[in-house]
Amino acid sequence: MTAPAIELKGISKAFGPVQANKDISISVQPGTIHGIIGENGAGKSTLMSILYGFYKADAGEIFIKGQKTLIPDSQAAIRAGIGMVFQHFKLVENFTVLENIILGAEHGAMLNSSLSNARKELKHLAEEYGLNVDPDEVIENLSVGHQQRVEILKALYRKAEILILDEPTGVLTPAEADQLFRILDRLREEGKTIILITHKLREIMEFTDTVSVMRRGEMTATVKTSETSPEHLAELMVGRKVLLRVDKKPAEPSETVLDIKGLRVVDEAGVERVKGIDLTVRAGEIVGIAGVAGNGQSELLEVLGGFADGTGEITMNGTALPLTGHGADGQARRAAGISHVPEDRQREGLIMEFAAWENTVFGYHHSPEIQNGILMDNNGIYTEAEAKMQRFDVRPPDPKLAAKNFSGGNQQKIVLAREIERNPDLLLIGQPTRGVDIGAIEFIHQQVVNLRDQGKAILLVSVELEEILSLADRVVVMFDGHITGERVASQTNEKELGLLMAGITDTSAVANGNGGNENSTQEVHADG
Amino acid sequence: EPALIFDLGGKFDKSFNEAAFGGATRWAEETGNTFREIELQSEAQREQALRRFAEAGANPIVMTGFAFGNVLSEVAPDYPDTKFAIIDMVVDAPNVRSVVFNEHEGSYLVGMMAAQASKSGTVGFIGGMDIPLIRKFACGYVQGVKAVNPDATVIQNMTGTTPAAWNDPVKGSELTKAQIAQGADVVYAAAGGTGVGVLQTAADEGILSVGVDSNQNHLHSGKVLTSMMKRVDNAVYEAMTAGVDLETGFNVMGVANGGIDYAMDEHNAALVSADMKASVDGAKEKIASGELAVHDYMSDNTCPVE
Amino acid sequence: MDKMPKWADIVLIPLISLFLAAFFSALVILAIGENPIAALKLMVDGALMRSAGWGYTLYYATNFIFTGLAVSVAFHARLFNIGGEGQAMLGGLGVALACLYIDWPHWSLAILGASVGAACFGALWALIPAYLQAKRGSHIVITTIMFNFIAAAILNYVLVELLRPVGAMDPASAKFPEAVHLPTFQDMFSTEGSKLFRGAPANVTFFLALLACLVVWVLIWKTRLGYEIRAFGESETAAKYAGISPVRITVIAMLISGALAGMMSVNTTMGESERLILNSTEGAGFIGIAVALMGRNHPFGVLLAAILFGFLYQGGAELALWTSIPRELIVVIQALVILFTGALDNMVREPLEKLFIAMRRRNA
Amino acid sequence: MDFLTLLQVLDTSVRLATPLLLACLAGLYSERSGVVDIGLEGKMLAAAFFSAAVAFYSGNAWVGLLAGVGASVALAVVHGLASITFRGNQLISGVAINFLAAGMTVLVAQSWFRQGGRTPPLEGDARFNPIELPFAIGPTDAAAADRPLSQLIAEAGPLQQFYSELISGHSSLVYLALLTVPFTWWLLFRTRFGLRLRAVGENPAAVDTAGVSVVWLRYAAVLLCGVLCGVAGAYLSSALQAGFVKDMTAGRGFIALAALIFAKWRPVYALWACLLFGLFQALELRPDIIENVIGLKVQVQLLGALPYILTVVILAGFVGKAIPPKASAEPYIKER
Ligand SMILES: Nc1ncnc2c1ncn2[C@@H]1O[C@H](COP(=O)(O)OP(=O)(O)OP(=O)(O)O)[C@@H](O)[C@H]1O
Ligand SMILES: Nc1ncnc2c1ncn2[C@@H]1O[C@H](COP(=O)(O)OP(=O)(O)OP(=O)(O)O)[C@@H](O)[C@H]1O
Ligand SMILES: [Mg+2]
Ligand SMILES: [Mg+2]
Repeated sequence: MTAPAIELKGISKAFGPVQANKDISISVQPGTIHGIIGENGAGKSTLMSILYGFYKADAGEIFIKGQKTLIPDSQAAIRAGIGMVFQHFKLVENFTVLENIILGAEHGAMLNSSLSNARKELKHLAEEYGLNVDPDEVIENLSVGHQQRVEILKALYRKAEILILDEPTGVLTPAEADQLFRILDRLREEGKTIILITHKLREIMEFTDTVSVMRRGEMTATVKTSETSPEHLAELMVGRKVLLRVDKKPAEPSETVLDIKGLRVVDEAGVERVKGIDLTVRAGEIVGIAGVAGNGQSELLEVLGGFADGTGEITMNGTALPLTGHGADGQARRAAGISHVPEDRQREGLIMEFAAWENTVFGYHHSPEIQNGILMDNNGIYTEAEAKMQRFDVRPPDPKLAAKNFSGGNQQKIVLAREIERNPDLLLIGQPTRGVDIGAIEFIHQQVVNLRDQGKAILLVSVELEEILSLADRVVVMFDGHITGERVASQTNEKELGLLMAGITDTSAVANGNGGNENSTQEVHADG
Repeated sequence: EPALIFDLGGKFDKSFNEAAFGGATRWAEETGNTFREIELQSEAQREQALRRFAEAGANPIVMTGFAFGNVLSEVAPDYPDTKFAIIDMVVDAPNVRSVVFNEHEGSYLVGMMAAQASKSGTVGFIGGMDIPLIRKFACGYVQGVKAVNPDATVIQNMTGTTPAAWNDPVKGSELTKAQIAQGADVVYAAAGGTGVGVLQTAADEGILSVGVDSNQNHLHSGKVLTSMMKRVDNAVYEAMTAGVDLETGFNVMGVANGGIDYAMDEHNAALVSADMKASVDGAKEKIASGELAVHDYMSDNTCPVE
Repeated sequence: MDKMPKWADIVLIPLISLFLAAFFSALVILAIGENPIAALKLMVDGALMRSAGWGYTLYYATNFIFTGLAVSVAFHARLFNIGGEGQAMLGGLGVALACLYIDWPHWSLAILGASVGAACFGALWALIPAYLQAKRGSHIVITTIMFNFIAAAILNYVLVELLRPVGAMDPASAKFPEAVHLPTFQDMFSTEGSKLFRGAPANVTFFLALLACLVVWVLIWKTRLGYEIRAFGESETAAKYAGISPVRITVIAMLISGALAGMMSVNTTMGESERLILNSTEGAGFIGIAVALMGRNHPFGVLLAAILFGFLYQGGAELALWTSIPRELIVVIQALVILFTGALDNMVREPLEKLFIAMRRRNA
Repeated sequence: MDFLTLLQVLDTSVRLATPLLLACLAGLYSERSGVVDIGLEGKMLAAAFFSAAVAFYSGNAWVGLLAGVGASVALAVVHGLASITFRGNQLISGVAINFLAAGMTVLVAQSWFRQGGRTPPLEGDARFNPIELPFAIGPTDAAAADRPLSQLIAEAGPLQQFYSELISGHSSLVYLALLTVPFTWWLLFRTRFGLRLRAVGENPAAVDTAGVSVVWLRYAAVLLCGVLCGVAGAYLSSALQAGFVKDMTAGRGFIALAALIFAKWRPVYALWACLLFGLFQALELRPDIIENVIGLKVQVQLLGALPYILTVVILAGFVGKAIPPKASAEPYIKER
């Protein structure tokens, strides 16, 4: 066996009190694609960033092609032939593609020669790998998929032999993702080594040679892909057997609670994100909205939740809701009986520096029952918070602790406790289990179903198809601001939804199948 | 032990405050005694400085500048055993000596001098803060200029409207350049520390300047025509010499009693011809004898000439 | 888990920063050839060992309480109000107008009226930057700096052209009528036998400042508005989610901040000079930044820090009076305090955090 | 207003715009790298004092300039430590530096010269004296003709007037400041260093992951800023003036900041913005001219406040939006 392309030994890294990587060792053979999976916060990005010299490890050694290599900064990593495409792209938005490519890899002190060199080289790379981008276009005008190409080109321009991709498909349509994997295959054929971080077991099973699983900062296993199964990987990830389906009775929807007609939303940059959609949610049902992130679902929730303006018509229990101005803010929505578990609990749902008890009234701080004359009834809020935290099994059940000091799952429980216990007519719930462990997922799903069974309307947005399929009664798919299809959850599958998510409305080829885990051979070219 | 409080321009403004310092130093050197002093940095310090010195037993306490007027009239009654002397302002209290100067008379003299030295027939005046006191300087100056050359043009500028105008040499310098550009070839600065910039620029640009308060002829030897001397130094010296026996009340210093004069020394000897000196000295005598009355702007807040 | 216990954050770090500032100040005094110990002794004697010294210390402290509270209220909404100086200047105008043009029967009514005038003018001067920040995204730091200059120009114009009595030399308004004279500490605490606080400018406004501390404390930690201000300050996106209008909070927080800054002028203009003068603020608006930073934006901390700065101010004046150390020494000390407690905070914090984490690991 | 008066006003504008321009470009380097600097004022002030003080002792303006630059750079390092190394609040650091300079200059001046916080006046070679360009009418011609310079110029043709009055007769630092504009443009937009500098102000993480040190780039920018502020300060005390007086920068650092926003962080626009603000300052000195031209008395206070008012108007986006570099005022924090 040849020397491994990469070998990490005993890598540890702490961020303050958080131990992100604990004594991690791993080795990757040249010319292979190596997958890394793990829950959110498991330490995957941290590990790769250490390899790329972005973070400094507290302990451990790195060997490249058998040679012990010190990687104190990214310059060293680049010299060692490592390239990385970060989860959040590292591009200068108002520079051109060309300028981004040469940044840090210029030839000489003058720009002119660097630019013309790079232009030639880029043309060459584009031909070789089919990585076409206009070198003179400014990054902010490019689609996410094209921005990712620029990142890959940056690595190739620097002659990377080892390419790290951190969750590259999270922002891509299925078609774009397919194209990406074709490129990765090319690179593997050329003998390059690829490390792929992803949450999608399907991608691991399809494209990788070996796979490592991380959990709570530790490397729990490294296995040959051919010798494992998705169920096994899931178990390795969370540390115990995983229940995939939610236990629930069939829905008994009654009257319409929410009725949306011709809704349009323009974001702050002036881009239209929701392009006229019609949607109803009835009492006693869960409507799930599926779609690749960034196709207008978030904006839809924001308008309903009262923190973005829109145009069109929305009625709630028969009365029209204003879509702009003071009457359309979060306070007005809450008064109208809408509760909202936001997609991003840390940036939206909670004030991280506030204590848990203060967070349990966030958004409802004007409610008369928590006022004491002109002051807030802080003692009452505290007592009630303690009880809420008991009921929702928040750990530790200490209301004085700042929200930032709870784990992701427990933070989510605080938000849920607050929103569900208001007993709303309509619950908006975005990405309810993002970064939440499986035990908490079960609990959260159960709470949502209970609310439905009390006859409440629920609108669920999630990028996890599995979650949509198991929780929702009815599924609506959004693509590019439009609704591309609506299906009954029990009568569709991931494959069909995947096509709808790419904007392809003709799904006859895959409709009514169940499972949807079989490898697809169908080529989809939704984007040019 | 006497005390001396300088106004915001600071002890080394090369003019008003420095003159006061000179008088105090002369007294200290001659008597071998010491005096307390402080340079104010802020308005709120005025009262504090007065009270602290009075409580510490300083007597008399001399202060320079009209801005003390308000504060002194409040503080003086609290310390009836302490004598105060204030320059440039009248404060009516039994233990205060108020010293004011006939600046218009001196300005008249240097105005005559300037008009005679000017080749272009245009002379300039740069004042500090735009207050009646400085207009009094300007008015006297213009009267002097017109007395020699009724057709002469006098360009007048004030540096500003706030105390910062006493200490803005950059602006003084630019104002001088502007006046030079308009043809002025003699400028008179009555602007405290700002005058440093005026005199500097005049010297740089090769025209003549007229100093104020102290004898500023030496600052740019051969380039300062003369200086309007306001003998603040004498006033301070006399107050300190009198000590606790300081005579209180209203005290006017003018050409007649030597409180106001113009400066002649080796630095400007070459610039002032015998004729010029003779005519100015003539006017000086007339003013002293009361034969010539220079209009005082502050008497009615108007000036008969422009 | 927090990186550090709370007491370390709010007591230990400011103390260490203060110590560093004091250390460097001592070096500066040494460098200009004076004795730091003697200087300190002179400052303590002059500022704390006599009742009149306290009278000055508390007079200055009153100013700094108001400006410190002003900075901290804005800072709870994460708005950096550098405009305290300009707001206080215009607050002075409000005081002057209230005192000059209204016939007050008694000082107690006058102080209320003047406070309202000061607060309104100060708030007005904060309103425009606040509105521009909220609606047009103009950076409030830059706009408030600009507004300081514009306020100075306005005050200059008003004093020179409008309020200056005919024939007066200083750019200052007329003296206020006797009826609005505020009781000074001397008036309040002197007895027949002993004259306390003789000549010192401290006056009833100090108690108004204490009241302001209490009100701000209640406002920030006990009311809905305070809750919203703090929530908005911690996270604007979360505030939007909760239906807290960023525009409204930005404007309200700045109005309160401007009003507090403006009220400083009740102390200087009504309590001390008894007429409106140019530059009565004397940089107190900026000192508010240091006071708020040191006081960790808590009214009680602000009170302590304000008294500390009052001491520095009075001590500095004493230094200038009896030694050749210029009063600017205080400006240097103030700069060092801002530098160490504000800008170089992490220099102290990071090693401490590491220390506490290491200690916790060892205990675990 | 006649042509010559116009030239005189413009001449004054150039002189007064020079320190603004130098400080503005200084701020440009710093802010382009993502470090906001409201301490321009303080750095200029420190440089003004130390250059005047050292020029006084050495009798050489260039030695003074070096000292001024040194002082300004020292403060720049403090700002760098606070905002780059310790990732503190850049605004607070700037405020602190302004105070530090305001206090220190007076303290040291008092300790060295005992003249109430000023330096003694500078004479001869201790100052940057005006340069007479070839073919221009200057003081030497005036001396030769034994007539006032203003008369000689008044008699010359318009082109010669333009050349002699406006172009010639400034100190070397004025020409240096003007040359700094194209140099800055070239450095920013034509060199590798400039590309990286601009990038680090937009997205430091991109620079970091491209293998270039964010810390050193930012320090380089902050030091450049220090150097230029140093020159600006030296210009104030030893070219525009002959010596240091307390607070002599008089808000110029803030006007420069305003000009930088007005210029949208571009070097050539910065030139125009500073000339415009210089013109305002020149007009503030000559209210008579405005009165003649527009026939209305304009309050000097209004003229003085005009740059600030204009900046607010621009910031409010009423005259085109000024978008600062994206990462400005954000410390680059990798690990929370
Ligand atoms: N820059 C940082 N500063 C402090 N803590 C960090 C930092 N980056 C990551 N962490 C913490 O380190 C832990 C591991 O984070 P990391 O980003 O490596 O997880 P991940 O496995 O990539 O998760 P995800 O799937 O969400 O991308 C988390 O608890 C996270 O909060
Ligand atoms: N940003 C942070 N600041 C301080 N402490 C943090 C931070 N992020 C995480 N922690 C600490 O690290 C611990 C682990 O957090 P993390 O979110 O990774 O939990 P988890 O193991 O994923 O749990 P869960 O499954 O509930 O999400 C938390 O209990 C918390 O104390
Ligand atoms: Mg990650
Ligand atoms: Mg987690």
